[in-house]
Amino acid sequence: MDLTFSDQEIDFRDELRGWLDANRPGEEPRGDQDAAFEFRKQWQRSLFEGGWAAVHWPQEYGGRDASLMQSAIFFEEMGKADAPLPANALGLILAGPTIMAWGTEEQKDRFLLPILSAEEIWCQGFSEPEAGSDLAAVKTKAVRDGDDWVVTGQKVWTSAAQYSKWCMLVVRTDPDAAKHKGLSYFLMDMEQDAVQVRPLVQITGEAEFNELFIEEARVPKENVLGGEGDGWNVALTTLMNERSGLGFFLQTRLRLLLDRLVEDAKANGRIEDPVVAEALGEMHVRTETLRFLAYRGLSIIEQHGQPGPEGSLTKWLWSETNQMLTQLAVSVCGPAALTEGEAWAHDLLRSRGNTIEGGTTEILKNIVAERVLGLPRK
Amino acid sequence: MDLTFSDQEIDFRDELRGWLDANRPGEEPRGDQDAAFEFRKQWQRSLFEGGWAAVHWPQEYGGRDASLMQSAIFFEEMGKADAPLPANALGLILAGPTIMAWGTEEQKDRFLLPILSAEEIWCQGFSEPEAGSDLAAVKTKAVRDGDDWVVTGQKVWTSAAQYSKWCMLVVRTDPDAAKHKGLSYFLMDMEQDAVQVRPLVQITGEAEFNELFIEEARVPKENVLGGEGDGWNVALTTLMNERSGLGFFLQTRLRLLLDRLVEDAKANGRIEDPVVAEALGEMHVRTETLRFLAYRGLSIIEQHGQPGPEGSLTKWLWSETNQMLTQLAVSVCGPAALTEGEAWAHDLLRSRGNTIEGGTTEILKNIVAERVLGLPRK
Amino acid sequence: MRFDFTEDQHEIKRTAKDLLASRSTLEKVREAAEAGEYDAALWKELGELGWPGVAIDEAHGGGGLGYVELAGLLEESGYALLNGPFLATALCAAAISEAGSDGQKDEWLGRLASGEATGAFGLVGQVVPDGASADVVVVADRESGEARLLTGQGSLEELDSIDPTRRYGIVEGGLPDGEPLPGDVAAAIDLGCVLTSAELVGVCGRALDMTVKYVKDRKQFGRPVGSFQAVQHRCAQMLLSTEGARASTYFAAWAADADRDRLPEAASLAKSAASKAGIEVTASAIQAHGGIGFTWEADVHWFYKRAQLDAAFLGSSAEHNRRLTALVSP
Amino acid sequence: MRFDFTEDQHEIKRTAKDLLASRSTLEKVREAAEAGEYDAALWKELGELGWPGVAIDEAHGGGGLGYVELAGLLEESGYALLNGPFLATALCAAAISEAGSDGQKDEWLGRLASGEATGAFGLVGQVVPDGASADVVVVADRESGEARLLTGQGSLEELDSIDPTRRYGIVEGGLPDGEPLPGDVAAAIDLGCVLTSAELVGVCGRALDMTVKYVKDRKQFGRPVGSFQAVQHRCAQMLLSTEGARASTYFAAWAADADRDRLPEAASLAKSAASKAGIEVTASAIQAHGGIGFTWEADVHWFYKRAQLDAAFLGSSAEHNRRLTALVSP
Repeated sequence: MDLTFSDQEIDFRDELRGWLDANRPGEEPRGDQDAAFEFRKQWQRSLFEGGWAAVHWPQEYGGRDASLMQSAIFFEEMGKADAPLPANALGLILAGPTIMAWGTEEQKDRFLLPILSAEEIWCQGFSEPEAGSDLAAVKTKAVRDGDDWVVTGQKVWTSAAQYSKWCMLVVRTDPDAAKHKGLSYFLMDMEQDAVQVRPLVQITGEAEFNELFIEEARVPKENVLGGEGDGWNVALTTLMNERSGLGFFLQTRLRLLLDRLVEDAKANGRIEDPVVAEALGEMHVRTETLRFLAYRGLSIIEQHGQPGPEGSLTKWLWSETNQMLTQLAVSVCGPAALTEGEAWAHDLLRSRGNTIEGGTTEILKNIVAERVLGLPRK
Repeated sequence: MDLTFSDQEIDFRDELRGWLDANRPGEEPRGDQDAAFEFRKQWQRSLFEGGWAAVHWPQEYGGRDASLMQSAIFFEEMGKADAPLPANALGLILAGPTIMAWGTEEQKDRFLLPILSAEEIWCQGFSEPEAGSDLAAVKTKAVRDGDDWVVTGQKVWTSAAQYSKWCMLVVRTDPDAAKHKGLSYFLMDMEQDAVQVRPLVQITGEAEFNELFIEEARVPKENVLGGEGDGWNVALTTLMNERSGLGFFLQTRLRLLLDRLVEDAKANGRIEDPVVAEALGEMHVRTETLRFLAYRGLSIIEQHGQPGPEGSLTKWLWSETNQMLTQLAVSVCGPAALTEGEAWAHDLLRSRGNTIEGGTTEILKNIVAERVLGLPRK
Repeated sequence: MRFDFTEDQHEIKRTAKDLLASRSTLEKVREAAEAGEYDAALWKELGELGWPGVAIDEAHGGGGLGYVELAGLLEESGYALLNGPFLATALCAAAISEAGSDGQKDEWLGRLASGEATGAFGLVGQVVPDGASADVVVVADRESGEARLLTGQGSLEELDSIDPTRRYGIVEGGLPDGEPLPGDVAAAIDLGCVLTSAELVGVCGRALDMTVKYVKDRKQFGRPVGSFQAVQHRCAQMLLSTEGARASTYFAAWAADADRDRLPEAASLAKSAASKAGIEVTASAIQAHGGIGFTWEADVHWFYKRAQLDAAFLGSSAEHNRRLTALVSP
Repeated sequence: MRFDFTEDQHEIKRTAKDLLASRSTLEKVREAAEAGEYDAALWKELGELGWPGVAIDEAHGGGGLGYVELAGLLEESGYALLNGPFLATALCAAAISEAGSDGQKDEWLGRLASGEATGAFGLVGQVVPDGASADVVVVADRESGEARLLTGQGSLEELDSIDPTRRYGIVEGGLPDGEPLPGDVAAAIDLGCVLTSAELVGVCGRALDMTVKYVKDRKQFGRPVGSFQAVQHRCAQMLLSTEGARASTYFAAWAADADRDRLPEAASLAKSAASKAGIEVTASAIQAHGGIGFTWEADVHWFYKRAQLDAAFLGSSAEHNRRLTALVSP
């Protein structure tokens, strides 16, 4: 057991800190989504120029071959520096690694660099209104027409779609095959009239997500990733990457949020109330436990080559804790936490999505029970 | 809305209080189960002689034709007086009403009076080791032999079996019929060698329950209740009576327990700790809510003839609250609540059974979801 | 004992439900929220029907009924998220009835009863429903037992809360200048707790109904979402919380009418149960709706936001829990 | 960073698990509990293997390893509900190592390391594991930072607790007469928290394993109980609680060896997480076992009872939560 960073990890962290000191992102514009996105695009360009855009990518594609632990350190430092996520997060975290795993040489040459440089933004077209978390129920269909596929259907929960050049699209190419067979994975050009993006306003009033209406969009056959009918397996590669490293970013943000709440409680004296003190202490335990679980999860993979149970627990614990913490803020901060536009009020509302987005807590618990504990499916 | 008792209800209560004042049960012997049962038998005889053994029974069978509300008052007053349950509680609450509903005149004549007078104690043979809460999975079987049925099988969770003369027994009389068909309801004489009783020691060290090993026991055909194959429906009558009124007894006991905890917290000063004060307040809310739900449930039945949702909620709320309250006692009372033989320690352990016995909380929630809210079965 | 409305009381409540189902639909609530103003015609109609004055005595132009009837109406207005300042006006009328001088009663109760004037009621330092738009506001201080009556719209600063279906105000600093109310301020606050609890019960009831309907219809993995045991148990818990809050609130409303000695305890029991239920049930409703529940388009978030404001108003569940212990252990 | 045991540490833990699986089965634990005494032969064997002294320095006859290794052994002894005074002796040795005088170390550490003497450690006013039967007891007072060393069996009064698998004592009144310990008493208490947390992690791990096995085998309504979503989610929650407690405890054990500045926070993090997990996971195990889980015959109740005692020992989850807030806000 050694919970200090190795020399190599410290070197990595110090280099990153040095770069961050010299290249602060500044303050993200609030309230104007387009400006915020442009800001995050500039931030990614800056990371790209410094060689920090995708530390977990192989060097040959512009990454740093970072270990899992270095990747974690990267996101932790970004969180601590209060840096935004890069604009093309989905491209860097999901599309890139999936293309590396399944793409032809031509596809890698074509797509990877513009992902890294934020020249081409990516979005993810998996969820559908009727299918929800159930990928096997995807209804968006594609029929072959010469060298193209012609795609018709609807997608939902696609973040950054309005800014995206490309979409990772799961479609049904064989209506007769069994449910999770018959799917293919397309790289769809968003810049065509056949693709309409409608923002999906959420309960905070913001629109992080969109609906996608696809009416006979064309995808040339060279933009199929993996083979025809391989969609399920390619999509699993994407999903497996979904939370890698990012968890550290969220955990670090949660820690900062708790620190802020403790400061607020000190400032208004509520920390003197033992009931508040106990609740804050409980949040402290949950937040640190989350960090320990996340690091331990990485160590287990590094040591044993196989993930332990930790990885499937962190998103669940994070989302639940974030909800508890923002609710606690209402009793600590009073009216301010219920005032539109205040950070606590926004975070309270936004946190309700945490147990839904990226796999509902119910689904996560099913996965833990069946895949980690080996309980029988029905 | 009128939450005062009617004159009739007050008369009933005052008469009962008067009788209770003159006929205190005294202190129940602790630690000696046989002595405690004998004590409860004496108590029932005393109730019987006063005409209070089964207030909810019709007058013709020795009851008082009590309304639901009077019945509730009866149990509430018993709880407040710290009186024990009568020894033959299962006979009074379950067997009696089931026999009244399904029995022949001969059966009523034969069985009802000795139930009331505690001359013949009853137990309930529904659960089986493999079947648990699932009555349709009953395996104990009976085959016809002349005028008798010959019964073989095993039952479990039968309380008071060692003191019982009779058992309400659900058996399978037709192995070929569908699962919940093919059952019959027997009144089985326990005083035969073919019936062996083995006490089931629980985690408190006490043995309230027993296993029943039945090896070719004989039940004459006149002791079938309802018709052959009617077992499912007869058993439902029993189950519907299971918690009638008794809930008020449990609720009242819970209230007394909370009062005791508040007294303990005052005595040792822990009530000054705001964390303790808040937790005690929460218990106060849960305990009173339980009482309101129970009374409201009765009112709804009295007014509308149909039960509302309340009846299926009270046992769940009671069991959960009792567990929370006894756990809270550990932090309020310290070592004493973890000392063998102390009341709090006993109650802590005993409370773990509350969410299992008489229908697990999981089953109760299923029932609420499907029968009360009308959610689809799978 | 009859722990249920009388036939007349049921009838009032049923009529209210029907009226609001057609006149204050969620579409209209949404329009009003997005536009930032109430439906004046509906308010006029409710005034004519006597809603704001149902518990005000007849001598002051009210209906002369009780808090049980008012609680029934407020439950329905919570269920509908009624597009109008009904709760606030009812709270203000209750406070003046309870704690006001004869002059204050004469001046205000009749106008509040008819809906000609709107009112509001709240505590120092806290957010006050419809506090910025009311014609008359009563501000109380639980600690000192004092209260002041402020007249004229805008006597409180407006607060733009997360619940845009209602106009909130805020009392900053200590007790504001205004006419003192000479009567029982503690009772006025307790009545406020009871009436707010009634609204919360309605909010919970609607969130539950919407959820049950949704999970029956919505299919995933080839079967209705409501057939999954996790969803079933979630809904069952929502019912338990809602029914518990309802029973406690009805008890408290009855105590307000008929057993004033038990009002302090009853008010805290109700507000504790209803505040907790409000937060939990509406959050659960969002979760059971899945992604849809997190959208502005689905209506379930209005109930969550209202519950957050109501739960904090006049004391959270935790605060009332402590008060209950203090009441039994003075 | 390596947030996992080294190969050597894994090996120690695995060997311990195998040994206890054959030498301290639940049948034997049950026999000892019902008879009221430990397995002396097993204790002798553990002494020869160097378990009690694994973290005692070599100069005092110990193994010279660290608290990480000791925590690994204690996790396994919790998993097995080890039939012997291992936790208590380890706690006492840690307290003397940390806070004892040179003379106290010379007198006791070697004998504790070999198992020749048994020890115990606890706080004033509280229940002390194996406190009544130990040859040497250290009693500490968190408030004053003082501690006393008491020698001779029976120096504490025996307490017949709900957990008959262990002999408990109780410190009544204030700090007893005895030799003062001159060193860092606060650190001794923190180490106690870490080591008790390790035992609790083992208790949780076993309760979870027993439950998973049971719900896979047991059928109801025609299918394995473990295929019901409510049972699945319960088991998932048990895993989350257990793994969270484990990660926090490993961190704290590492801090005890390698980062003493963080020990106070780490000890409270571990004890808070492990106490809460212990109570919840073992109660959940009983519930998931249904009626069987409520019987004396099933073994799951031993874990529930141990968890109750361990959770209260050296401070409950709530107490450590408050301490954590006090640490960040002095």
